[in-house]
Amino acid sequence: MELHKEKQLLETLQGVFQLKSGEIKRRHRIEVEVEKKDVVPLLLFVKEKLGYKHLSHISCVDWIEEGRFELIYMPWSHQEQILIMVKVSIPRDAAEMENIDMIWRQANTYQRELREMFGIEFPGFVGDYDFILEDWEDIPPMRRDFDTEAYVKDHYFERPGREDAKDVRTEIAKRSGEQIPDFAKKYSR
Amino acid sequence: MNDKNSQKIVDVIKNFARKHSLFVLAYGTGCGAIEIPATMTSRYDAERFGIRGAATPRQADVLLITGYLSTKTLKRVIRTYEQMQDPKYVIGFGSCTINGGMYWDSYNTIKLLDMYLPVDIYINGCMPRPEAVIEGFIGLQKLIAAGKAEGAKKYKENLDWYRANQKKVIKNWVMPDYNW
Amino acid sequence: MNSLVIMLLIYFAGAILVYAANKFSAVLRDVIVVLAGLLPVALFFSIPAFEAFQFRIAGFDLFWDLGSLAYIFEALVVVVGAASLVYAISYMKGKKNLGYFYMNFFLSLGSMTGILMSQDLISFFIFWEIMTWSSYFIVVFNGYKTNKIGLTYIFFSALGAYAMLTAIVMINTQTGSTMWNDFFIAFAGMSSHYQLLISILFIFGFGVKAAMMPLHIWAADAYSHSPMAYTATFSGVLSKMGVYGLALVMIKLALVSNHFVFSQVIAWLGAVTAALATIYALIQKDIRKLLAYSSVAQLGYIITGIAVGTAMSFMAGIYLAVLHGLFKAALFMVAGAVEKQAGTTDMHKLRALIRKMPLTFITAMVAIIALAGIPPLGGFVGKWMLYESLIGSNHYFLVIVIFFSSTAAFLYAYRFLYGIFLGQEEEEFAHVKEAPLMMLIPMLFFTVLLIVTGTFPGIILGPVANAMNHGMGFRGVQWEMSVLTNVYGDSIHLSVISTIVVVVFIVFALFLILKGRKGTRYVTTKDIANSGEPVRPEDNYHFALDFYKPFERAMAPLYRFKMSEIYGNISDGLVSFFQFTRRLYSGNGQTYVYYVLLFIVILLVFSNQLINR
Amino acid sequence: MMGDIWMTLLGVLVTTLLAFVTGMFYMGASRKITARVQNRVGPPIYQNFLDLIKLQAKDTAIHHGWMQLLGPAFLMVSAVGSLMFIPVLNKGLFFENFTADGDIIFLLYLMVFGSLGMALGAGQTGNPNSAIGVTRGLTQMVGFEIPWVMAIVALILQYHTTNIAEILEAQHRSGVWSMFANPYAFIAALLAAFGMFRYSPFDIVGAPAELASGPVSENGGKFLGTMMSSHAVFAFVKLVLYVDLFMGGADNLVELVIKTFGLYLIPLTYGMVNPRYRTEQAVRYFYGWPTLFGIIAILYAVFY
Repeated sequence: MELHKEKQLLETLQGVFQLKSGEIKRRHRIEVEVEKKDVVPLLLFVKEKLGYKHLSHISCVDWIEEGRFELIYMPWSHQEQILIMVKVSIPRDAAEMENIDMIWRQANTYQRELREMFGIEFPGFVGDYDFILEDWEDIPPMRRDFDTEAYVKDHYFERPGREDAKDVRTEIAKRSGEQIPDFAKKYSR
Repeated sequence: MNDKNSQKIVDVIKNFARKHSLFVLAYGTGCGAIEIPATMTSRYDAERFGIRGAATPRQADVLLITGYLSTKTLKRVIRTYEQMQDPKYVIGFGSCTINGGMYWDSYNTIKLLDMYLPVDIYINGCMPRPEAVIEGFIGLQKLIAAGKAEGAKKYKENLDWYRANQKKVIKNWVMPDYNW
Repeated sequence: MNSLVIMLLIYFAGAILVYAANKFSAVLRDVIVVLAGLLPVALFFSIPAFEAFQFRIAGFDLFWDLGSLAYIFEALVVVVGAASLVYAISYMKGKKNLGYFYMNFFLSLGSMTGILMSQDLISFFIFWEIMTWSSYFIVVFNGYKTNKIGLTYIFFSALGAYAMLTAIVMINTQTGSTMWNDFFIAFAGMSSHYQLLISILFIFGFGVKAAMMPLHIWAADAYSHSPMAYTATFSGVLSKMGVYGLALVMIKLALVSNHFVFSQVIAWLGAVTAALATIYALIQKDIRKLLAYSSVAQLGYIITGIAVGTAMSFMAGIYLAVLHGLFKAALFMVAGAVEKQAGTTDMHKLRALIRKMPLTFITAMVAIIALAGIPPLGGFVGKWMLYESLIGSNHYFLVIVIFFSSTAAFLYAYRFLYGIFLGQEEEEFAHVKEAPLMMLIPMLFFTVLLIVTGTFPGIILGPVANAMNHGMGFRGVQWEMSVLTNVYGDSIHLSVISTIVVVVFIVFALFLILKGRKGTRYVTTKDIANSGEPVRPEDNYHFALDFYKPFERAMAPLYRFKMSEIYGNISDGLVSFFQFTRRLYSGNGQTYVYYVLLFIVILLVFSNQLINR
Repeated sequence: MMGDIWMTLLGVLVTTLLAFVTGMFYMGASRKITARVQNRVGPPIYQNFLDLIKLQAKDTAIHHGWMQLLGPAFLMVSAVGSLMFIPVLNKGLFFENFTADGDIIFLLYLMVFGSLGMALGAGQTGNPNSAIGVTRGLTQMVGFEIPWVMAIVALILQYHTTNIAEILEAQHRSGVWSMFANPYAFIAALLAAFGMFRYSPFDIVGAPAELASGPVSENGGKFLGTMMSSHAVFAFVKLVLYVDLFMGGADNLVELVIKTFGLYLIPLTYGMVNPRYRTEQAVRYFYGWPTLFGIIAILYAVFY
């Protein structure tokens, strides 16, 4: 398959910025990883010079074992039909990232969500505090050290009969004597 | 009118009218709201039982909770319920309101609706089909006719208990008092 | 001594005394204001008939007598004037230059009395000028921001006055007399050019004060920027001097019956004034501005009624003039009370004063019902007579325009009440108290007066019919206390209507209140059904911005038409025209020769036509 | 004398009751017909009575001030008051009430009295939706009043009277209903009636999904019940007025019901197949064809 558009873009980016890594994932999609200081220049560059007008999303992964959050910015170009995944790692204990809602207005919403769900701070970022959770007092719920089940047990009531939370697929199979094939077992808990 | 028998007759008339005239405030939470248009329109036609929509809680008789409630929504639902005028009824709709349903371990949705609001009748299913919804309404009508749909009274009498439960999930409680 | 002269003297002496008393003590000043305001009322209503008064000064005969039409307007002057003065004491408290203010107030009241009693043109014109200047001084009373407004006002007034002066000089050369009556008699014998010119000049002069269509642009700003205590008189009574003059000119000179075009043009101008002023009134955000535009609109009805000139429409016009004086005075007083108590008149800022100022609200509501012409109050009587007379005299498209404006008047009527008194309450206005007693008394007085005149319009119709039968040249004008009859002989019975409306209202109000009172309790306006979201203390969901946006969108073409822009274009055009004429004088002898040649060529081209004539 | 008063009171009561019951049944019928058009069974025809009893039996625990309490009373004044001045049947066949004391121009004004009073009540609730609904309603009123007034002016010019009973008489004398004598006036008035009845496409005032039912959004229980009854009476008032003005009145109640119901079906069926107009579209609609028909009606009445 011809990937010269993607290759060309990757070369351009490598020429301008110091990429920690860069690869073509597949057609329409490349992935680059940069230092924290390079994120805003790179986003500005792709938006203003290369025409990546649309910010699809800002995503976050909690690498609790490595002690970092991985933020993924996803600008998209309607002309080039390419989604760039810009990865950046920030330390988990001092989770702070630069505010980009002046570059893309919609980043406001994503950043509010990140702040609420992961506790990542964006200095200089103004936005209403309560977004989805109201009056949340615990640690941010999307962090992997947040124990959902304990929290639910602690805060909500449970209808008797639902304590075990058994897997439906297995239970039904048990009742009817059906054999679940091995490949299917990994999908049930 | 102070006579006991005539009061009984008035009650019968009132209950008959209440039974056959249910203004539903469809507070469209969760995924169940999509079943309401089907229930109301041509195919299932809930209006033949006197069930029709109401735009604001002031006009409504029935609060229909159509699915899971996040804690943020719960606050608004409680406010809405308290703004409705007596007599008022609550229908819990779908398994999410009964025991959490598929959200049984979600950190942000309540599991048991009847700990926070006095539910008169539950409709189970995920989602209940319009037939089931109408069945639920008819169940409510039977309760009303028998004078047993007294959720509002229960709420009024056990307000402290309900409040304690509500305040357990809603930390920042800034709402007008419920005192009617 | 002659009682007319006494009344005049009271006003003018009051003007001087109050100015002098202000130097000594504020209390003395207020006492004089109240006394000099109320004394003419007592005098006016206690004397059954006024004697004429004649004297000669500087070679001119001056002749003062209160005509039967002038009697109605004089009643309005003394009543509204006295009420405004009483109101002013509380309203103007704490302002500077009060001696000056009251002096001008009394001067304008006195000059209006003078205008109404003048039977000769000289004293009429002198009093007219005093009225103009004294009102001008009050328009600019509120500081230098009002200078431009005052300038527009005095510019138009001066234009009107010069037109009137020209007309008076022409009359004098034609008849050799300065009496109104001689002029009325001699008018029929004048040449048609003179008839046309004099009537146009007079209508121009009076039209300025009556805020008729192309001459109205001063009105909205001047009404809204003078102190409200004076505006009650300014809009309620002073504008009626223009109406009085128009009535004299239109009816006495038989312009209506003999000059069809005249009456049609003026009637249509009145109707267009009403329609356009109404749609401008309903997009205003300042209540004073809203009322000012509404005044212009109401004057439009009055002018139409007078210009159509049948017995009934004339009666409707004068009745509306009197009633407008009453309810607009009450409304401007409400605006003043709100301004005084809440500190603003901006409807984008005001919120829900109904619980703080209930009596003011009742006054506003009654006056607005009268304004909107809703039965059973007085405005309805006037509107009814106007419609019936217009239909009866075959002005069927005029009646549609008038009806449009009167329906659209509901919009600003509601906006006025909602903008000030209804909607969601706001912390900022929590401290607001009911207006002081001295302000409430005149307001409630008007409320009662409006209710009474609505049920028994005969109180006003009687004198009007009297004036029409004796002096205005109508014959056999009938009136009844509370029955109105149109040209087709159909009648409506106002006392029955009032009874039904009041009884049904009370029955259902009792049903709702008595039955609801037991279980009903008051909750604040922040406790609203709002999708469950409790309204936070810092939020306010009051709806004030772009109140009638759909109406504006629907009526967009009408809003593009602005008279002030036309005047702006005219003045720009004049400036460029004068610059062009300046360029003609090039200073070069050759150019002048060309001009002469051009002139000769033009003469030659048109010579045939010129000579054949 | 005493007998007169009792007779008058009886007339008032009977007429109001008739108007109320008929209006309620018409509203029920409208729901039923709408349901049948949409291929539904629909509620029973007496459904509105049940709604009304329920609303009256409901608590009304709160109010936002005394103007809100009085709002429905204003509406009732408008509805019952107008009813008193309209001849229900032809002369001498039914209670005359006060038909001799009012005329049609007066009725025009009395009929807007209620909406303005209701608007004040709605304004006091502090709900922005109420005020928005009111402004839309008033704007729409400025629209439909113009063709309606034109039709009335045409009738007045044609029959040289403003009294409704006299207009009825005149139609009987000439033997032609005015809807045939001046069809343009009838068309103009009918198109205006679409706005007056506030069925779709002119139902922007109380659009439930958009404005949370507009002016009545804070009113439940007794307030809503009283408003509902006044709407029923008012619907009857408007229909009888149209029948009196354009269809030569009625000789008995059956004829009245047939005529009014036939008339009622027109805006109803027109509404069923139409979406909703925005306010300014509605106003422009009324200033289009209806106003043109109004002008033609006036010219026809003058020159014919």
